[in-house]
Amino acid sequence: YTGQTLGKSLLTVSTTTSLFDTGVLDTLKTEYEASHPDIILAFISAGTGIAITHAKNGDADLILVHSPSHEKAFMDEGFGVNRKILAYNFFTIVGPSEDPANISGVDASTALSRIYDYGQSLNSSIWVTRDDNSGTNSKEKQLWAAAGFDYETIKEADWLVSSGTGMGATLRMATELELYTLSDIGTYLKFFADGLIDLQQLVVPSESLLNVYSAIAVNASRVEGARFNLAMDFIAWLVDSSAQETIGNFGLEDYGQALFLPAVGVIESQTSNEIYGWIRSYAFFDYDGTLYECPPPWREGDYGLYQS
Amino acid sequence: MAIIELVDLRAGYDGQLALKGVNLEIDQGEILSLIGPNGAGKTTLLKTIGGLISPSSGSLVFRDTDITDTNREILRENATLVFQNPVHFGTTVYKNVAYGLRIRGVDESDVDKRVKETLELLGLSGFESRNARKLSGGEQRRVSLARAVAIDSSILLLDEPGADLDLESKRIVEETLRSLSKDRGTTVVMATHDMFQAKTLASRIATVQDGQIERIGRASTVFRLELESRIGDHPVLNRFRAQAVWIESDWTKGGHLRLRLEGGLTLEATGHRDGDVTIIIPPEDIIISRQAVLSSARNSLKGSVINIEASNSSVLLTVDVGIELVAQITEDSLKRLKIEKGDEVFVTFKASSVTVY
Amino acid sequence: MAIIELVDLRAGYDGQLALKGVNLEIDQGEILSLIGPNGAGKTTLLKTIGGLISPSSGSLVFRDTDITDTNREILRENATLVFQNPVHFGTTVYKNVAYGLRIRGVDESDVDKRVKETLELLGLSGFESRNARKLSGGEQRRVSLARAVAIDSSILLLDEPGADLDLESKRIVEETLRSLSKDRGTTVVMATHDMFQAKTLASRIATVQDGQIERIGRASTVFRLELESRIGDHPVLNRFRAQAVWIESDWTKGGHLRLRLEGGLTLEATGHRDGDVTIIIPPEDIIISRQAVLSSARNSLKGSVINIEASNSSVLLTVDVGIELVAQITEDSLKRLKIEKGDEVFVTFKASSVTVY
Amino acid sequence: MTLASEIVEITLRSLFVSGFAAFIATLIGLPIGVLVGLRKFRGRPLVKGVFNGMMAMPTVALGLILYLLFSQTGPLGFLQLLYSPYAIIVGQAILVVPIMVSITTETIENVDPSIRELALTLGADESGARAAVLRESIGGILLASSASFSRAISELGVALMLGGNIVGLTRILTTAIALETARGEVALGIGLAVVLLVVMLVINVSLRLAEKRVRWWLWQ
Amino acid sequence: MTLASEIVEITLRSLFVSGFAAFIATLIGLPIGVLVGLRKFRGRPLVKGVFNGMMAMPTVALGLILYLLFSQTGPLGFLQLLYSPYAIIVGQAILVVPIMVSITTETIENVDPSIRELALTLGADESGARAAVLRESIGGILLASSASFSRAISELGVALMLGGNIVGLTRILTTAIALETARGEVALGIGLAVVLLVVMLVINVSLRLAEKRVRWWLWQ
Ligand SMILES: Nc1ncnc2c1ncn2[C@@H]1O[C@H](COP(=O)(O)OP(=O)(O)OP(=O)(O)O)[C@@H](O)[C@H]1O
Ligand SMILES: Nc1ncnc2c1ncn2[C@@H]1O[C@H](COP(=O)(O)OP(=O)(O)OP(=O)(O)O)[C@@H](O)[C@H]1O
Ligand SMILES: [Mg+2]
Ligand SMILES: [Mg+2]
Repeated sequence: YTGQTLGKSLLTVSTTTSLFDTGVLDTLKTEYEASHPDIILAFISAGTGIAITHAKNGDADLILVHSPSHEKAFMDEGFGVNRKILAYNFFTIVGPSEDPANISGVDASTALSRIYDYGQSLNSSIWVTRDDNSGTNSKEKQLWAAAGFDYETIKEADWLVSSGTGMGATLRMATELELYTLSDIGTYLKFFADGLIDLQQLVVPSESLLNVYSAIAVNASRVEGARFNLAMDFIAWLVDSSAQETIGNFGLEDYGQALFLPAVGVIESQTSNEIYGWIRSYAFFDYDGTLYECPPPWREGDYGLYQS
Repeated sequence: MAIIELVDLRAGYDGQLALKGVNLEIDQGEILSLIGPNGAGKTTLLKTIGGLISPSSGSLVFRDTDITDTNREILRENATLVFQNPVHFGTTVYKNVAYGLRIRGVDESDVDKRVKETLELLGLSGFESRNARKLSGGEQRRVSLARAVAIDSSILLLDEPGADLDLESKRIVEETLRSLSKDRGTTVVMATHDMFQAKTLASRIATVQDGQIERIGRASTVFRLELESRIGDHPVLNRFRAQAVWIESDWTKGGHLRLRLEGGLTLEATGHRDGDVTIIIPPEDIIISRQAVLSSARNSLKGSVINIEASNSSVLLTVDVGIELVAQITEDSLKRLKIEKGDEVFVTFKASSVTVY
Repeated sequence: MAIIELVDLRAGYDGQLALKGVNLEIDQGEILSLIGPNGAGKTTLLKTIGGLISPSSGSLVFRDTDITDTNREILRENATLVFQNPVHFGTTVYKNVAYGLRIRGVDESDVDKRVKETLELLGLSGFESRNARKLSGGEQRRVSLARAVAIDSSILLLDEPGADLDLESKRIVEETLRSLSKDRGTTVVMATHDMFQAKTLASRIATVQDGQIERIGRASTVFRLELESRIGDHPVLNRFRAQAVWIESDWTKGGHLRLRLEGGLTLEATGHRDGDVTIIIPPEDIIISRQAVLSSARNSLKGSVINIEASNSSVLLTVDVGIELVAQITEDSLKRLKIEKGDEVFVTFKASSVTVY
Repeated sequence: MTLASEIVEITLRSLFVSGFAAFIATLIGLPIGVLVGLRKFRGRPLVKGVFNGMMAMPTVALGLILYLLFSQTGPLGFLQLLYSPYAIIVGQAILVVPIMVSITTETIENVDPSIRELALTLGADESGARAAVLRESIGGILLASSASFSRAISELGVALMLGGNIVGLTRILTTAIALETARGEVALGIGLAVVLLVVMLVINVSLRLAEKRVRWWLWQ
Repeated sequence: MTLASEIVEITLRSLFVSGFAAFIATLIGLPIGVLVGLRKFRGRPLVKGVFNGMMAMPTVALGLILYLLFSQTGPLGFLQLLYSPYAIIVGQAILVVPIMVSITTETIENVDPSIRELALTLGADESGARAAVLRESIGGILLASSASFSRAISELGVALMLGGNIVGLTRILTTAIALETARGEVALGIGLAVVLLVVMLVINVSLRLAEKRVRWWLWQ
């Protein structure tokens, strides 16, 4: 129990708390270690900011995150290569079942507008924001912007509570104080299924609520000591259909709903499926006017990951 | 009137009895000395009287109220103990001495007066703002005494009040105790190993032995009994039983006794006694002469030498004068007087040489 | 040979000097008593000699090595101090006494032997496994003494070794100290308020006063000087200067002196003195008679009564016998002898009544 | 609101909340510590061991348990304490009571038992005697309070779970540090920690420098 | 691996890591505490105040600072300690040294100064005298160690940041509790906390029950 690695290689994966806390990574770890007995997968979970710092500092070989803007910056600075989108799901706006702002069944932008209006007419709180620069928080900012509000301005409003804490705690707070909030689907379903929260999913999934998870290998030529080969091996394994299936099945049994939807197939097929389009416009990066899952300059070695 | 009464009192530490059935009545206003060997139980007894140790059986009565089990705080309020080892609050001498007064809600100005007075009395003026724990041994003892005396409680319990004190301080303490007892009716109980102090200060003495009171009574009586029990079968020279008659006469305030010994012999001594007594005449105080002397010495007897025994540096002469008296003289004197066994001689000694107890 | 030498030594607490220039030589194997009032500096002096307080100036020499500033551990190894207030390690009596031996690396079997021996000596057999802090005051004092004595260090420093002890224990301690000094050459320095102990035990006495050694010397000398300085201008009765000649004679081991007083008068006394001395003859030891007496009393002088003064319970008679002697007799005796001013009388007192110092 | 004024606000709230918690813990823990320290009863080692062991309470779990109690649906929901500074105060107080009790007990035990007897024989009643013993152990009591205060102000789990790190209401130094760290604002996080430490150092050094005066004052 | 055997493993790791940390803290803190407690020097209140204040170190920030030191690119990166139990040990040891020093100092200060003099006059050298003083204060030293151990085993920030909560390698009780709590596994989280508390209670109660024997043994 003193944690000897016993000659095995340690592959360190830096990830965000909300992803790690769903437990999907533990399932993947078990499978991967079973087929790679000489590897120990170590997931280090932290807020998105720190998770990326870990990678920059050479303390991780790979990052698993869900914040395209952060990812782009990370790769822009040369720290990451070979980005691969692995899965997606939808954020959801949840709130009290009485639904005082009457947002049930509308899309995200409308919902936020109604919440804004309702909030302005009220002296008490109605919305809780995590305000921690996490992937979820980044998404929330986009949503407010899309609905026509400046996040930094409404943050000062009386009807908005800033929780500054993790998703689970924020959901709890929303339950206790009867607030609306934006949640990733994984945490919400878990807490809801366990009866820890009493909030309803109120809006319909839509493009604006899309949440995309990707893996990025740490650039060994920029960050000394990064185990690039091991990282690429793991990414290749994640892309593989069996791992994708595992991701797709995770949570089905417990929550009657998948927490993650496999993305690799969607991107490969490049169908005119509207999901592909949503992913493309939300999580692809622009390079020379073209959108790439991973723009060519940020690719390292040939692992057959990309079609274009 | 007994202010404290102990009946078959037992007390101890962790189930180990240190007092094994003490019976004791302490009178209001008396000074009682407790003497006895180390570990006899003196301190334990004082602490029990002071309400700091609870008796395990027996009864403890304070002013007609039985407080064996309950209300021990009555004892703590009325009796103040000065510990065998000085202990102080970690503050100044002044505040240590003021503590008991302040707790009793005495007016601050009266506190100040009383504290200053008491410190003055015990030679501690100028020590007011010193840290009570950073003093010499004797100074600390005096602070302990001052702290207790300042309170003016009705019972003062003292454990070795003379230890560590210089002679002057000891005298002051003894005088203070005497005047407290006489003028204010304070009851004083003290444990001491200083026999002289025990004798001169106390109205009564109790000997404590193995957790019990062995003897109690007036100093002279107790010391006599003690002496007798100690001496056991060792012979003490010139010890006799006698009938004392106290001769009242104007001229003597020191007291003048006539002693009638067995066989009708009469001797004179100083003191205030009546009845059965024991006397001792120190051999070295006896003068031997060939002729009768009319002298200031009140006792002059004729007898015959029945034994001459030379010890290292002197000679012991046994003279039968009705009783067998032993006199100690130098060998030189023996030669000069040419005394031999069977000779008639006179023995002379002063009334003040006779110890009566 | 001086084992310890202090030259103009100063030491104190928090910058406040308690020793203000002490000069003292302590000889190997002697017993030196420190006497003096509370707060004089006795404890401070003992602690300084024991290496527990560092001198602020002056010098401190141990066996010809100056260790004022350095190597104070030499003192701690060679000198053992018994504190004025008993302190113990929170463990058994046995382990307390064994501590010093174990620290010195003594064999465990020897430790056992020595500890048992010492406990036996001090009447503590059976106390081995008792908690040293849960003992009576005197028992604790004895543990302190045992702990020091067990070590057999070359200097023993004792602060009030007699306090709290019963008479028997006190006697044992004194005998132990005497034999350590005599048989093992242990140097003993002790502070005491017990003048009797100081006098009978010590080869020399030093009086400490206000942080300095005031007087040092043989017991009798120091006590005489003390007495004189105390008495100041109060008259002491029958005090005279004399020339003492020690008369060597086989028969006396106690010592026999011839004293020549001013005016050619000769008296006899006991003791071992030569040269200039002061003598005191207690008035109550003098017998007055009308006729000369040939008696065992070695001093018999003729003179004339030059004054008669009645005090409360007795009469003081001044007789000119060459010197003016005052005798104390009862008024009754005065009447019986019919003595009046101008009468011729004989004064008689034993050699042992003359105090020579 | 400027960053500086926000930091001041958060710092003051931290001091208030944890100071209050330490104060409550002192009110509760001191008497318990004095009793356990002074009374000789069977099972005392057990009681001491229990309080010692309780010092290991993990704050996350304590926060969770109290959350379940204070939640709307919980047995104490009616108190409406959740997400208020008072919830944090209650939680932190509970967290540090064992520290307060443990250090107080040890300190009181080390006071010469004669001090109690001295006070009693000079006429103090039981509570007066206890006060006398307490006065002697002021250094240890200061330490107990300081350790409790420190533990409270440096804990995160309870504050996060019961307070919720709500800006302007329950955000205190540690929750702010955690948030900035999560945000990747490393410098700000460390800066806040420095603020916390500096404030605590100033308070503790002042306390120790004032100790003598406190002692003196206690004897007024 | 079953849940039970996993809990056992995590618990043992917690005990090992925090026990080791407390041990190191004792090695470092005890001598400092003894020195500060015994020596009378100018500025002692300052030193005491500083150690008292350092007890308020927030673990998140300490974890962050140490992370920056131990990170590959940090000045101590070459030690390769990050994400190993040893990193947690170092971090926790640093965290609890001030507690160890503070309690030890206070305890040593309360020992009758005559004890030191007694040891010296009986022939002990300086270190022997210090040992004698230490022996007298065994209760306080036990408390200092126990409080340090408790603080270490109940902290989260350092373990999370330096250990990374890696299953089978650095997951300890508090990181597991935090994870389960975040995952909404309330029962499991509380269950783990109960395990932690029960283990610590058992250890501390045994320690207190053994105190007398320890005292006795120290005097062998
Ligand atoms: N704190 C204690 N715990 C256990 N036993 C004790 C304690 N104090 C004293 N004793 C024991 O109780 C008995 C009586 O002790 P006490 O102190 O009353 O004696 P003392 O007559 O005062 O003796 P001393 O003349 O030595 O002061 C002794 O056998 C002693 O060993
Ligand atoms: N710890 C201390 N701190 C400060 N001053 C002290 C301390 N101990 C003693 N003193 C002072 O130093 C002086 C000498 O004290 P010391 O203890 O040497 O006297 P002593 O001759 O042993 O007296 P005693 O006969 O009362 O034991 C006194 O004025 C005393 O008040
Ligand atoms: Mg006693
Ligand atoms: Mg002294």
